[in-house]
Amino acid sequence: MSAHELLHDMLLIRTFEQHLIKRRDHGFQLFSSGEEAVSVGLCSVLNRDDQLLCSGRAIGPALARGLEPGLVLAELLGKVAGPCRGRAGRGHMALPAQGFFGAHAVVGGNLTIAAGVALAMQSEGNQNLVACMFGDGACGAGALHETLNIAALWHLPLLLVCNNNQYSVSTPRAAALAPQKLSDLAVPFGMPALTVDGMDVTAVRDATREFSDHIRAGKGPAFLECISYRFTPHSTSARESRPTAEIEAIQALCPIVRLSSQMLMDGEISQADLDQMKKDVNAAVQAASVFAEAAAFPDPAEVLHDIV
Amino acid sequence: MSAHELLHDMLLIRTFEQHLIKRRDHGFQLFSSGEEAVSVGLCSVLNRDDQLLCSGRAIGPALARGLEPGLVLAELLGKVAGPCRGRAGRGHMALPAQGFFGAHAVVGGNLTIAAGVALAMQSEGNQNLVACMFGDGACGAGALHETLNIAALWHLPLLLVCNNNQYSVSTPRAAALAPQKLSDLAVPFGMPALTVDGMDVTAVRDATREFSDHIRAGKGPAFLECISYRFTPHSTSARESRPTAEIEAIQALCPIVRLSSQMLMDGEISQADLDQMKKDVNAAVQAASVFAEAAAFPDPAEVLHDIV
Amino acid sequence: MTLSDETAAATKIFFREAIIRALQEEMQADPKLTLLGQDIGAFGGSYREFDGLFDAFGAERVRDMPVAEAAMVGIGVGAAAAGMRTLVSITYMDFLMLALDPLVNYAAKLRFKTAGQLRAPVVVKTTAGAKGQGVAHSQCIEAWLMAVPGLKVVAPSTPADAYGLLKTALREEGPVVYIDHKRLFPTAGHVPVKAACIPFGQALHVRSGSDVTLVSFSYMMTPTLQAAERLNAQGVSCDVIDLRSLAPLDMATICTSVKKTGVMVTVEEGQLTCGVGSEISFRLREMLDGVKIARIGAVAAPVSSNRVLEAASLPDADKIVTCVLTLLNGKGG
Amino acid sequence: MTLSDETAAATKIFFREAIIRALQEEMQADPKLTLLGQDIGAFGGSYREFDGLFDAFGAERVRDMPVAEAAMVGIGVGAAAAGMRTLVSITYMDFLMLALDPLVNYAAKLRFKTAGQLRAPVVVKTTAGAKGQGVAHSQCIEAWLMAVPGLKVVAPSTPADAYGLLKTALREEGPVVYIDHKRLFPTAGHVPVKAACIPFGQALHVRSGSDVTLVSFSYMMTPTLQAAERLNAQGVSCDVIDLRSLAPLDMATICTSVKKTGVMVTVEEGQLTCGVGSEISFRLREMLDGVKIARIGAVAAPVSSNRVLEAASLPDADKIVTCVLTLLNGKGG
Ligand SMILES: Cc1ncc(C[n+]2csc(CCOP(=O)(O)OP(=O)(O)O)c2C)c(N)n1
Ligand SMILES: Cc1ncc(C[n+]2csc(CCOP(=O)(O)OP(=O)(O)O)c2C)c(N)n1
Ligand SMILES: [Mg+2]
Ligand SMILES: [Mg+2]
Repeated sequence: MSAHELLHDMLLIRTFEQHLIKRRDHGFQLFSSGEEAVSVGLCSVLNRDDQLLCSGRAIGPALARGLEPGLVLAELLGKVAGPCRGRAGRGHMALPAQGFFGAHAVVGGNLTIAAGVALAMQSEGNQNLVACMFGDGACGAGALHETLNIAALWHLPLLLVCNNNQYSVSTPRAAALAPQKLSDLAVPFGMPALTVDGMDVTAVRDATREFSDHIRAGKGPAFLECISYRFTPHSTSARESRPTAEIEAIQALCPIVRLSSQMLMDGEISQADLDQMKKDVNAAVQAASVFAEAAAFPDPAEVLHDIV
Repeated sequence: MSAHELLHDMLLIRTFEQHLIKRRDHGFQLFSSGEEAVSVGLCSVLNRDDQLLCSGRAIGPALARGLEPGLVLAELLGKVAGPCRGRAGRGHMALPAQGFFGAHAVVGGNLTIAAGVALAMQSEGNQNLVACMFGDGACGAGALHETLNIAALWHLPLLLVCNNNQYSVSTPRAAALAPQKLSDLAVPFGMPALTVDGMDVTAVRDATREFSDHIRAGKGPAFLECISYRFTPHSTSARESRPTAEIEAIQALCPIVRLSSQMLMDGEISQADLDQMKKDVNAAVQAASVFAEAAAFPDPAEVLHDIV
Repeated sequence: MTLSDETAAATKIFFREAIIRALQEEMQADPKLTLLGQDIGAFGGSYREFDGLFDAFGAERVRDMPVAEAAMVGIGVGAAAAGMRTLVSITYMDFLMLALDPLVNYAAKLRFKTAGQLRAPVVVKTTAGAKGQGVAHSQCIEAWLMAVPGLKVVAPSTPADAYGLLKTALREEGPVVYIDHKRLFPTAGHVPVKAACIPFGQALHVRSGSDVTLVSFSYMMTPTLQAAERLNAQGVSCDVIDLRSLAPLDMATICTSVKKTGVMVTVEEGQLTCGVGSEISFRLREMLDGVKIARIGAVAAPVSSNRVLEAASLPDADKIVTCVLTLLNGKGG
Repeated sequence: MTLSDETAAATKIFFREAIIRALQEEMQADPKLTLLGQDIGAFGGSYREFDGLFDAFGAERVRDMPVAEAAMVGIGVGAAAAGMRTLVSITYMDFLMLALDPLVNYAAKLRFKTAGQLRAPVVVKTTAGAKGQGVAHSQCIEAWLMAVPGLKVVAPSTPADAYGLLKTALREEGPVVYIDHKRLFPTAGHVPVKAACIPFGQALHVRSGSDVTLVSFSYMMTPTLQAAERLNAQGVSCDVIDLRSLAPLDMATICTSVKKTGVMVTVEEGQLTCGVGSEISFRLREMLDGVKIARIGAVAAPVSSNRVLEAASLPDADKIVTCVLTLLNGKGG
């Protein structure tokens, strides 16, 4: 994926969320703003037949995976035009036919599921892989340990991507997790593990590529920790608990500004092209909004569909 | 604890189990024969006010902790003279007043409980510690990860002792656990971790002492892996699944023979004293048997006692 | 809000404040009481129901924990068994599923299996019910817990009961599951100024009527009372009982009421199958003959975050009214 | 035992052999079916109910797993959702508590939450009940599972039903919990020689009588049938129903029987509170008036490994006989 595409995808996530936060009808949301480089860097390396699973912080991952913004928005607003007919919403969105096996709002809950999906892929004997994104918070959960162990034992084609945004709700990572680096957690299991700058989309992409080569070669799982920063509170309804100084400081790390300035400096993009990209992205989000708004809410009778 | 005492305690466990296996009235049991050095080495360093927790393989730990053989036998036979009035049996025996907080037959289930006991000790501000024995099998469980992390974060006075007897029922440790050494599992959490020869009681004792000094100094938890071998099948009712050659080979590693030959060689004990020790231990087990047999089964009405 | 004003009989406070007050008083009274939970420290809890406690009692007694529900409960139980007293906050009841091993396989059986040598005075405080958070953040599994020998289970519907039941829970000798409901935190109500516990196992008779007995608990008391009001306007007089305590269950109060009305409708937010309503119905039929009975609960579906589907899946005043009228008019239960 | 002998109508085999046969046939028919469990490989399972499968299908399809129940179920569910078909063996139902998060919070809701895009054709096979193994190896929590929308739950009492229900479970499109009982493995019974599935939701009418309907399932069928025999000798004629399937529940068969007898006693090994018996009773009262009902189950205590206490806590033929006679003689239910 080119730098242009990386930039575009990050911009799309940011713009989408900036649109969403202005609406009144979304209930509440968990945003990926600030953390775009992690999803986008990761997804830039995924193939069509790979699968991505993620936590309840799913907007970035879903859009990075290439889901239509209109579909995503419809799902978040609870409309039947969403891939899950609006019943999954923020925490459980999925479109497996397009490689997005789905979000799961139980912290750490998607880890063992992802290992299972990886087992299914392995048994098919192709070179696809499963990527599972989870937060630093999920690293306190026993499910990570069980997954690391079995994935390593069975050489599962599983890429574990810890999006370490420094907090679990209000709890700083250091107050919740003893290891110095979270990637250290994978070391005893003998799998490759790396910590990279999650605000640098090319660093995430390059590390993902290295690990995806390893995994596709049948050498088993790998663990990638991406150090990132969320720009907004835990959710749109949660109180901000971080010191103002800290929030101000992290704005300077914006992965979009970082990539675009670099590209401008390197002459990889002109200011005019950048402005045009922003306009295009805005238009795409506008179109998504029109699409989602036109879609219907489910009929109450649907509550009994698709249960057993 | 002197070498004599170590030898005596290991002999007691072996003799006790040899007595028990001949009985018909014990239901079934999980034996510690072959693994005596782990419990005895560990308990030789524990103080009166420390607490020990263990898995369902509890006979070795209970006797090593100094529980009266008669009480232990009564409990295993389901008699009211047992410390739990015969209702805990093999898997759940406890005598907390004597530092044996208890067995728990859920594999890995006592790990988080032990951390809680350690928290209580820490809050009392004394220098006591909690030791928790568990098997290699328990190392696959997420509870270990959660416990390691929180114990490390909070500097809990917790000694985690993995009695790695190479098998979880029929499953060889290497088929169940990816790490090269199980003590590696503790390394990411920044706590001291060591793997020792669990058939060498003095090695276990010395490592325990080192870690107990560390813990009592308020420096937080430690992890000790003891490589051991069980001499009998998983339980008295389980099929033996190990190759005969393997079973024969491990008999040569007997921790009791090892210590006693060393002591004989070093002149630390005479053959006559050794024979006398064996007689004494036999007599103790005999007395335990008489005591336990004389004791009564509970009244059926007791089923409703001590519930809420 | 002047909690210290001893002259007034009651003060009006929010549900979440009632929780804070109970915790504050009990923590003051018992220096061994320690709180464990996610984001309950400086942050004050997801629903601010721990606000101020961290400042008052410090990081040792109000402990933030990692996302590790099994260890949270296991540690809370172990510490309690070893002489402390703990409250473990599990933000959503759905995640209690991650911690049922230490709670059910260990804590609930500890007193029994050690023949009374050990007990675990731990309170697991959690929240049940739907509020737009979807399939894994909305469940009500109190019926599972009621069935576990060794556990006590309470679920208040008002600030006064939250306060009084939580205080009692914190003085119990064994494990208690104390259940809040997400929609209750912002509600307000009068709480006695004088400190007082509310004993477990005593349902509250909250409205008098003669035609039908409505039995409910927790947030479902809201639609139940709304339904009673509407039914009253239609000439149906409702006796309304708030269970408050699910284990032990106060069948005597229910029985007294149904003796009078001859008709009972139970209302719960959880699943009907093997639920609270079926249990109460069975026990009642062992006490009284010829009672008309119906039960109301969630439809047999996951609870979506989708507001249309969420509403469709849960009991509300309309459904209660319809059910009562059908029962009274039909030959019924 | 000649499983291949197609001429005989039925062969007598052990319960554990019936399981093996079902697995063998389904694994042959569906190359995607994979078994996951502890010690199910070369060892053949704790009760030898997997004997021979490892040799027949190899380590890839009969996978030994570490002691990690949450991951066992999570991986089984994920693999099933991604196109495999899996059976996960959880040796004791008590340890299913460690795996309720992937089972209940994920698998049971997967079809619903993805609007049918994903389903998890996974069978969680486990064993319930007491056999001298104590407080954490004896529990029956099937009532919890029955209450979960999206789960199916079956519990056979004979080799034939084990065989037929397990085969059906392995063809279902969503998660199924299949429950054995430890005391059933060594029992023997006739199993049809011809391969055949048994549909879920169909109870079996196993004994005809006119005075009382006994409803039970799993191992409790043994004391129930003993009681029926003894009651018969005392002039009380019992209609006996084996539920086999708990979700869905076959109320029609129960109702037909109770229409005839007017009296129902349910027998389960688990806790009575919010149990199978109370659920059946409630549904029955919605269908029939004036039925006398009693329920039998464990006393409200943990199940000790102590044989005196274990026996004291569980239902047996004596208790069933007494309960039936009391119900018939008293004004009852
Ligand atoms: C098992 C579980 N426990 C608690 C929660 C409540 N919760 C929702 S998001 C969250 C924070 C998780 O932090 P992290 O994994 O770092 O992800 P982030 O929100 O930072 O992306 C918590 C605790 C949950 N959803 N699941
Ligand atoms: C959570 C759980 N899963 C499965 C079991 C069944 N089980 C009993 S003992 C045992 C083996 C455990 O192996 P290990 O921890 O190495 O201890 P060892 O028996 O070797 O002493 C197993 C799997 C259990 N008791 N608990
Ligand atoms: Mg985070
Ligand atoms: Mg072992």
